[in-house]
Formats: sequence, structure tokens, C-alpha cells
Amino acid sequence: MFNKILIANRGEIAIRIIRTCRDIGVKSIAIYSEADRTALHVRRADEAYCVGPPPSIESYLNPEAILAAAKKSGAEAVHPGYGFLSENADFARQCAQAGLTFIGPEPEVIEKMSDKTVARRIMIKNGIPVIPGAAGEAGSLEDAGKVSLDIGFPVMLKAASGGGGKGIRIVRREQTFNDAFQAVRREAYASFADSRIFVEKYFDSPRHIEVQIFADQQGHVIHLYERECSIQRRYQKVVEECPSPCMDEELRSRMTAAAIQAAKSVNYTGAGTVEFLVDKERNFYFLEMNTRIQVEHSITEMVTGIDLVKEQIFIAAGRPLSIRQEDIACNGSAIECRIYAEDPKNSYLPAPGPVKKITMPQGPGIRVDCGVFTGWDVSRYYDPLIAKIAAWGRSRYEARRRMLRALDECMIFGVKTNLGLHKQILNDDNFKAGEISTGFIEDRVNPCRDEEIDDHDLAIITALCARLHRPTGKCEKTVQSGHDHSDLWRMASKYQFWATRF
Amino acid sequence: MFNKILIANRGEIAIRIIRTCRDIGVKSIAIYSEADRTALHVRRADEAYCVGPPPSIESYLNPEAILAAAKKSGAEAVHPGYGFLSENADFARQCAQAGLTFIGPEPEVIEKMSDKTVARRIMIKNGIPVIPGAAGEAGSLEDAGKVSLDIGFPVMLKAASGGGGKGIRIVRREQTFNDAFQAVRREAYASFADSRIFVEKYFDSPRHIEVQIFADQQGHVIHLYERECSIQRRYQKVVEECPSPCMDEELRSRMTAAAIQAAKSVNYTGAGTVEFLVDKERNFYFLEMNTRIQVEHSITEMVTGIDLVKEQIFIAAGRPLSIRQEDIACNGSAIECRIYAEDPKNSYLPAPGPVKKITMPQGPGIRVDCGVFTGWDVSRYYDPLIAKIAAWGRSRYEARRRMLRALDECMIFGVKTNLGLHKQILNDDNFKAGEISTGFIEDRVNPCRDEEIDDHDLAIITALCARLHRPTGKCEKTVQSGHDHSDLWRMASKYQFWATRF
Amino acid sequence: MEIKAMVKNRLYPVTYGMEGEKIRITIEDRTYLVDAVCPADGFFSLLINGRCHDAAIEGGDNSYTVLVQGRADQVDFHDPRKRRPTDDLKRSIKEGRQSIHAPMAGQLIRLLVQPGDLVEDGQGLVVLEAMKMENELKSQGVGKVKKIFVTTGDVVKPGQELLIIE
Amino acid sequence: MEIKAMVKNRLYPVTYGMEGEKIRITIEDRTYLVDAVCPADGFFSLLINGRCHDAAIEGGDNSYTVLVQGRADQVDFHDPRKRRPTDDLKRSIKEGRQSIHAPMAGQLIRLLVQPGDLVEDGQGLVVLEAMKMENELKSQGVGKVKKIFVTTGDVVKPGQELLIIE
Repeated sequence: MFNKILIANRGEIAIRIIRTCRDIGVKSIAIYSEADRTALHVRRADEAYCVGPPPSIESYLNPEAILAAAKKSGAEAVHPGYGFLSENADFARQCAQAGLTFIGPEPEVIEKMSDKTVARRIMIKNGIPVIPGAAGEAGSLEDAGKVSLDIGFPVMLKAASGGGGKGIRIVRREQTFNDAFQAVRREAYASFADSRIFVEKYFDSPRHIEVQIFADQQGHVIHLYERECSIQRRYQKVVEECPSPCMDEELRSRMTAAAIQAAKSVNYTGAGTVEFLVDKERNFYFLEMNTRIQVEHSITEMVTGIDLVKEQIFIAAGRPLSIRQEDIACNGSAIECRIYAEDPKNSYLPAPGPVKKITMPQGPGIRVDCGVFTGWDVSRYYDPLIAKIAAWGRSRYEARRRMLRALDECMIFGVKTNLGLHKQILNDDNFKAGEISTGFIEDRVNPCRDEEIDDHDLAIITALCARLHRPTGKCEKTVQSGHDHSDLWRMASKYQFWATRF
Repeated sequence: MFNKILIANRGEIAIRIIRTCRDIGVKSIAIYSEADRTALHVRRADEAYCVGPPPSIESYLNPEAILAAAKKSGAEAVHPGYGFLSENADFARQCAQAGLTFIGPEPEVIEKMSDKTVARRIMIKNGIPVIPGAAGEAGSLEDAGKVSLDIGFPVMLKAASGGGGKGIRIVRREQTFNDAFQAVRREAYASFADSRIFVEKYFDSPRHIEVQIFADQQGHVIHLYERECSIQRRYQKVVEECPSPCMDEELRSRMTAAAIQAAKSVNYTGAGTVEFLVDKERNFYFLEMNTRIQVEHSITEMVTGIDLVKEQIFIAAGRPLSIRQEDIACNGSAIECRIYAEDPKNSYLPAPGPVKKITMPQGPGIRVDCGVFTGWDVSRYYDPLIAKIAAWGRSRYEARRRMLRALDECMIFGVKTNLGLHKQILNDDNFKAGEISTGFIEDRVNPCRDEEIDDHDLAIITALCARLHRPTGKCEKTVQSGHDHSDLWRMASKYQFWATRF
Repeated sequence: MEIKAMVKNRLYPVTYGMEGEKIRITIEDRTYLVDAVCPADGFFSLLINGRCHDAAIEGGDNSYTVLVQGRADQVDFHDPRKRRPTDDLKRSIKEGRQSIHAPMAGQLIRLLVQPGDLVEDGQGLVVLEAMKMENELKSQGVGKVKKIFVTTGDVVKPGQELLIIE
Repeated sequence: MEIKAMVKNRLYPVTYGMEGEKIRITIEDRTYLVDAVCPADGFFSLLINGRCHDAAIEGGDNSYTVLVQGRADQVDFHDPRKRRPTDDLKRSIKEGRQSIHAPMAGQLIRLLVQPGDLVEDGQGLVVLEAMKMENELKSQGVGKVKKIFVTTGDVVKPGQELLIIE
């Protein structure tokens, strides 16, 4: 096993990985940009090294600086987390060349799966259903138009290197096709320096369901059930569930078999996620494979009891999987809400700024993975994820109720967040019934709803109380002032039973 | 079902009950003494009513004030939590007379079980093993002495109404018997106005193991496995585990059967705990039955997935148990550490005072039930429990490692706590091996151990940094000062990928 | 005592006075008997007719941001006893007027309005490309575009004023 | 720069100086190059030779309570440049002397020492009945009982001085 692991990431996922390192007795090495010197992941790590200025490209995306930190610290392995360099085959190769174990699949596997055309070809060859569309990228406007007519509108245009909602357009009618194609090509080139474009069939109100898989170096491949990730805004997940409320044993066995087949077809190792689109007729289509830990892995941990990061590390160290397929139960139901510093009323724009006060929920069934603290300044340089809140219950109903309770306990002051949005989602009748799709937020949620509430009396009362509050800095606790303590004590001493027999 | 439940308690258990009320859509009514107006349980409740001055006897032990609050609020049921009036049969009766459902067993059952002589007699009649000793209280010094000689020294003298370590003496030799008997009689009378005394066989290094049971009004009685509660200081539990590391299926089936028999023998309803002493030869003896929710119920919740407070409420409302015995799995392992404001170096004396800073642990496998917040003043009037931290793992090893990680994350500044003691316990070789007994802390733990560490360099460095720190009130974040933000942004904008495909 | 409170461009008349250890507060025609204590710096616990409300607050003097029942609101007071009430009012009015700032650094890729245009609540004003996304900034109320400080193609800093609506 | 730090009755000579953005600190003969920042009020994050330490701190001027690596320590400074160094020293010495206070309200049921007695570290001094438990208060060091302010049977308040050991 490794003695030291460098975590090539920041925020909640870096802290998540540090926690497992602690649990298994491995020293954790954090890296940080100059904007992150006081970040929580640095404060919680065993060691930390600066890897450059605030922009990611100069720090968290800078392989040379990261490998130098790894060398300096004596780390033997690198955990890339999600985002940043986690799906960068070159970085995985550079790690290997530097004698470091990259905690993830082989570089060639990462490469195959990050190229959507290649991945698609592999899936077709292995009998895994893919979305009808051009088998490769649509080279020219004419080719793309022809494919679209073949598969029928609506179609979706997608930049080959895109993701996270960038470089995507839905075209519903032939007439608007040309303009949309040009726009995506421009955006794709500007964002990814890659103007290749896919054309695929577009589905109205599909579900987005992914299967968690694990493969060890000994050739065992298992699945850890699925996650329902349909609740998205701007193509980014905000609420995830495990298991999916639409799943039955028949569909699950077909989807998990396809996911395991996908992993086997590329000799996959480590943790991976196979994303599927599921249409209204319960047909499923391969979307992509993520060759790293997912943001939403915690809900799988809650229902299976398995520490996914621990398995990742052990597999990378050459150990076989600690669990067999038949030993993995899907116990109860878990929901995750991603709490972002963002402004749902203003196109979900990131809302960086100082976190003046923050209270995270606690209690039965609640897990919190928070990346910030009171006084932290949410940076405009990075993903504005503040925390992940996960709730477990014996049933989906119990998990949902517990999540609502947790969201009510959650208090974040100073930055705008999507907390109110989450409450709307979890209270929605369609969500309650499990009738969700990727169009859910657009169809069912009004980010400006609380603007409609015009009862401001409590706010006025609070502000007035603050104004009247003695500005001595000391809070008034009127209650204790009138008593003679020693007398009270003697009285209490005679009768009080509080310490008895708990 | 009830619409409103009054919670006749304070601190973490009141908050715990409020959480379940939220989950099941029941309004929670808090009560508070004048010392608790700003307490967390008041802030988290739907409604709150003052029940009197700080001493418990005038507030949390004051049935009239509590019933008046219940009437005013329109509550239909009363949840007593643990401690205070939770095992007070008169209070349960007064609730019934006021038309309120007392969430707990019938007053007669509480009465029988709170009288140790009566409880002992019932157990003997039902074939449940009890500790060798006087069948009833030892009336006179002579009687007691005779019993002691019969069962053989060492013996234990216990006040009939005692508990929580009060009114207890161990007598190892005949010569010291007389003095000890007189002392216990004095203490018992002064503390409980009840000078009746038990004499029983004393066991060296026994285990304290309890079985959680549940019984509904329809006559179903089930068990929810056992909890190992041997780690105690001054007869008060500090670390609990579920399941017990010493358990095997044979012993478990005998102990749970005895616990169920104990419950059936008194027509028990609701949640109850049957406490047993287990000697080195794995014989077990009935100690007492607690007719209420236990402090340590959360670890049972973690391994069974069942919300015990929810079951309590549903049973009190007349519903049958939501689970059958065969559906209850003992999944993994859970450990709880009770974090007290106390001074382990000074006889574990309560250490009330202001909590200047507090950080509670988070992350995989951790559950926190905290009763305080930054700025709260731990009151000398009540139990100094600050928080319960529970850790779950697939194995006892994983749970223990996670707990150690959680304890490291836990930071409490301002009051003395037993955090360091917990770290010692969980790192102890005997604890690791599961070889524990009620003598563990006395035998294996040195509360003054960190006094022996004489490396103060980090403390000096920190203090010096604080002294050198510019007293402008603003923290220095040197890193961002040297850059032109807009330039950095443009650079970042071209390359940064952080929002891509999480 | 009398005071005026401004929330979301609406002015509320407020009267208040102590009643024992509680405060009697009347907002418009609604009266509340409030038991308010401060559990920790920047927090208030309100008990109104038995009901608990936990609130967080920042600010001072006459301008506060309050977080209660999961909603953040800006509350500004205008004290009629003050010598220069116009100062407070001016500020309040300024709060009503919209000054559109760039929420993030980015590039302005489209202007959707011109000076003098009447805008509706929610109407798009400018499109800012930031974080590789095109983001439309919207009007938070009705008004008239008074001034525009930027043109298409400008790279703007976070917080930079883009336009004013009155 | 030179200064003296007192922790647990031991005086440490400390020298320090800036080295770039870091501080070079020498305690006795041990030298540390410290990168210290303040993530939030009352917290410090120290990086020493790559190693992270998160510390919480209270206090000011020359007297601090520090919580680091799970242990709380009192650190007092004596600055030799100061005009009246004796003030600091006096305080430090006072820290060495033990003033035994009642940790809780309760009744004094036994006195285990008399004025003039020599006491060992950990030796019991008085027995206080509080919370229905008999609690022995112990000496935290060696010394001589200088003064006793209470007698058996007294009801004491929390924080009340009971005796002095020097």
C-alpha cells in the first residue's frame, strides 16, 4: 500500500479523499493555488504544496507543478478527484513516467472514453445501445443536415470535446438547423479548440441514469447499482438519487449488464460510471463513460455501505476488490443535493463571495461533505460548489423528508445559493412521485418563486430587534441576571436528577 | 396521528426528537427554562414555552408548568426524551389525566421497572437471571452483612433509588462492610430521600451490554440487537458500540430472548432497554430496564436503519410496529462517543462555560447530534453533554478508524472536554481487540497523559503568529494582492475547464 | 416610537415599544408581541405568540440583511426623528433604482437594450459571456434605461457597473 | 527579534524574523520556517516544511490560549524590549502559583490539607460535593499550602477561591 497520496484537486472532493486517507492510515498531500492557501482542504491535509497562481490552468491544471509537488512530498500515488486533470490521459501518463500510481484507469482507457466518437464506436461493437445519430462526427454542414433528416427532428448538436452544458444546441425544425450548426461550431472552437460536432437524436423529457462500476486489476468487474441524475439545470446535475425511482429488476439487470460489458470491453480498472439516457419507453442508450469518481458517489456509498474512494485506492495499489457482486445490497434510498453559490434567479450564474455564516445540517440519516467554512471567500476561479448534502432513508419517502429537514437546517449567509431551489424540487408533486426527467427544472421549478412572497414582517421585526439591540457587543441574556446563583444551586442540588441514569 | 408533540426535554435529545417530528410532519413544541431561552432546541422547534427558572426542579422537572405549556400549545402528546421526567410514573399519569399521550410505556410499567426490588422480583419469576444477592432491599446492617457473607465478597451496596453512579459502594472485605453500609445509607437518603439499600455480588471487569426492544400496543415485541456499553467513567457510559464485539449468535439469541421475555412479562409498550451485566464466563444477569429512549440509541439506528424515535411516536399513536423481527438486519458496526464539557483531569467534573469555537466532524459514515453552537454557554444547571458523535463502518475496524478521524476533525474551544480521552480509548490495544469491561477507563486510560507531552513549539508558534498578525481585524490574504484580476480572468477564461462534466 | 422600513422598494410604517421584556411591534396594521434574544453574534431568536423563528443578520445602523425562513431580505430604516431624513430616503430611493453590475468577470457579447428603452420586470438587458456560457442579465423591475456604460466586446470586471435603469 | 514565551511554567527563549512571506522562528535551538495565514477570525493555518497544522486561538496582547493538535495550551509572552518587563514576569510567576478555585457550585465536605502542608502533584486538597458526587480537587503541581479561605460545610460558588499553593 501507499504511504502518501497526493490529491490533485481542491474543495469538497479533496477533503473527501483526505478523510479516506485518514481512515486507512495514508498521509494525504494537498496541493493549492495561491487563491487557496487558506482553503479547507489545505487545513485538513497532512501536507500541502503550492502549485501556482489562482487560474486553474496555472495550478490545478498544471501537471509539471503537481508532479513537482508529488516529488517533493514523496507521494507514491496521485488521486485526481473529479474535474481538473481527472480525465486527462496525458497527465495519467506523466504520473506513470514519474513513477507515481495514477488512481484511475490506464491512460489508453481514459483516452478512448474521453473521445466520444471512439467511445461510441466501442459501444456499438459491443452491442451496447447508443443514441441514433451520426456514427462519427458530422464533418460538414451538409453531412450533418442529411443525418438529421435521416434520424428525424428534434436533433441535438454537440461539440465532440464539450460537456457540462457547453457547445450544445437542440434543433427542432429543419429551418433553424444551419444557424444552430454554425453557432455550435464557433462555440466549440472557442471553448475547446476542437470544432468537431456530433448530430444525434434528441429525446424530449428523457431520464439520465448512470451505473457505478468497479473493476480490479485481477479482471473482476462489479456494479454498485445505478444513480438517477435527471434533475439538471443547464445540463449540470443538482439532485441525484440512488436507486432510481423508475428502476425495476428487469431494467436494472439489463443496464448494469451493459455497464459491466462497457467496462470489460476496454479492460477498465478502478471506479467508473457509465451514463445512459433512458427514454419514456424505458429504452436506454449509452451517453458516455466517466473514468473517475463522480460528485454524486456519496449516495452510492450510503445505500451500499462501501467506501468508493477506499476501493479506488486499494485497486490502484493492486489489491483485488474487497466485495463480490452478490454481497452488495441496495439498502434503502439516498438523495443528494448539491449546494452551489449561484443565483438561480439570474441564470444560475456563479455567485462568488464571502461566506459570512454557515450552518450545516446534522442528525439521523444526514451526511454532509462541505468544502467551506465561516469566513471563507467562495472564489470566482473555481466551481462554486459549497457542499453536498446527502440523506438516507429506509424508503425514498423517508430519504426525501429527511433531506427537506436538512435543507431547512442548512443556513448560508453572505452568498446566494440554490437552497431554495432544492426545497422547491423536493416538494414538487412530480418529484414526489418519481416522475422526473432532464426537463424537470425548466418545466416545474420557478427560481423566482420566493419573489412572489411579499410577507416581509419577520425580516422587518428581526432588523428592528438588531437595531434596538444594545450595541455593547455583548448579547443580552436577561434570564440569568435576576438570580442569586448560590441559592439556586442549593435548591437544585437537593432535587435535580439530570445526571441520573442516562 | 398527532399534529403537535411537546418535547419535555432540552439539549441534543430535544433536537433529535424535533428532527423526527419534522420528518413525519408533526409540529414540535419545545419547553425551556429561563437559562435556556437561547438554546438550540428552542431555536429549532416550531413553538416554545418557558416552564420556569433554571433549576430543573422548577422547570424541566415541573409537571404543572410542562402540562400548562402543553395545554397552551395544543399538543396532543408528550415525548419525555431521557432523564428528567422520562421515567416518572406520576408524570405519565398526569399526562394521561390531562388528555395527553405520554410517549412511553404505561405508568404502572414505569413504576415496576423503576423500583429495582420489584423489577428484580419480576425477572426472577420469569426465569431471567439476576445478580446473586438479597432478593429485596437489605433492611438492616445485620441482614445485609449476612447476605454478603452468603454470596461472598466482593459485594456491591446500591441505593434502591440510585443510578448514574450515585449511592454505590464496592466492599471487598468483611472488615470494611459496616462503614460502607452507613455511608451509602447516608448518601441514599440525602440524594433520593430513600435509604433502602441493595446488596449484590460484585463482578470484577464485567461487561455492560443492553438489548434494545420495541413493543407495540398490538402485542408484538421485537429486539433491535444489543449495544455494548462497558466503557464507563464513574458509572456513566462514554463510548457505546452496536453490535457488541464479544457477541456470538448463541449468546445473542439467549440475551435477546431474555430481553423480549422481560418486556412481555410486564406488557411493555414502546421503546425499552434491558441492561445486562455479562461476566467473564459469558453468563449474563439482568441489571435494570430503562423505560425510555437511550442516549446511545443512534448507533442502533445506524446498524438497523430504523428511526427509533419515529417508531416510538407511531406506537404511542396506536400503530403497529412498522418492522417485523425477520426484517431487521444488523448491518455493519457503529460506535458512539459522548462529548462532554468536563475535565477528565479533575475527576471528570463538569466544566460549564462558553463555547467560543466549535467545529463538528462531517463526511462518510459520520452522524452528529450536537446540542450547542458557537457562542453557547454550557450551563452548570444541566447535564454537560455537548454532542454525540457516531461512526458507522462495514466492520468494527472501519467504524473505529472513522471515529478517530471524526474526533480529529472535532474542535471545541472554550470549555474543557473529554475529546482527548476518547482518542486514547479508541487507540487502545485492548479496545481495538474488543477486550473491554466496565473497568476499562480506570485500568487503561490516563486522563493526564497529554500533560506528559512537553512539546509546546506549535503552541508558541501559533501564539507568536497571532501576536504578529496585523490587528486590523482583516486577515491577510497576501496571495491575491499582486494580481490584476481582469488579466487573470482573461487568461483563465481561455483555458479553465473546472465546470466541465462533473 | 415610529420608524419606516423599506423592503423590496416598499415602505412600511412601523411603530414599536417595550412591553415588559418583550417588544410590541406594529407593521402597517399587524401587531406582534416579540420576545427577541441574541443567542450568538449575528443571530436572533424570535418568539412570537409561542412560535420560534431563528434569524441571521448582518449590517448595522439603518441597513440590514436578514435571513429568516430561508429567505434573505434587505431592510432599510428611515427614522423620522433624525435631523436629515432626506439622507435615508435618498438611499432608499437609490435602492429602488436599478444599477446593473457585472456579477462575474466576462465579455459583453450583446446589448439587448438602448438608452431610453422601457424595460419590463425580467426583461433581458445584456448578454455576458463568462465561464464559457452566455449569460443574460435581466431587469429586476420595470423602468427606463437611463445610461449604458459599456459596449459590445468589452471585457468587464466583477462588480463593474454596466447600466442604470430608473 | 527576541521574546520569551511561558508555557506550563516553563520559559522558552524565542527569536523570530520575516523571511520573504514566511516567518523564521527559533525556539531554544529549534528553528522553523513558518508560512502562517489566518483563514478566519481566531484561526491560523500553519505550513511548516510542507506540514499542515490548523490552530485555533483566543486572547491578545501577550496572553493566548492555543488549540493545536487537539491540545489546548496557555502561552504568555514577555517582551524584553518593554519598559516594565517585571509586569509580564510577575504574571508568569503568578501562573506558576496555584490558586485553587471551585470548578462548580457545591458544598465543601472535607479539607484534606492544612496551611503549611507540602503537597505533591496530584495530591487531593479538598472534597467538594457537587451534583451529588463527592469530587476531590487535586493539586496540579508541587508546593506548599499558603492559605485556605474556606472551612468544612461551606457552600461555595463556582469560581470561588478556595486555597492558594505556592
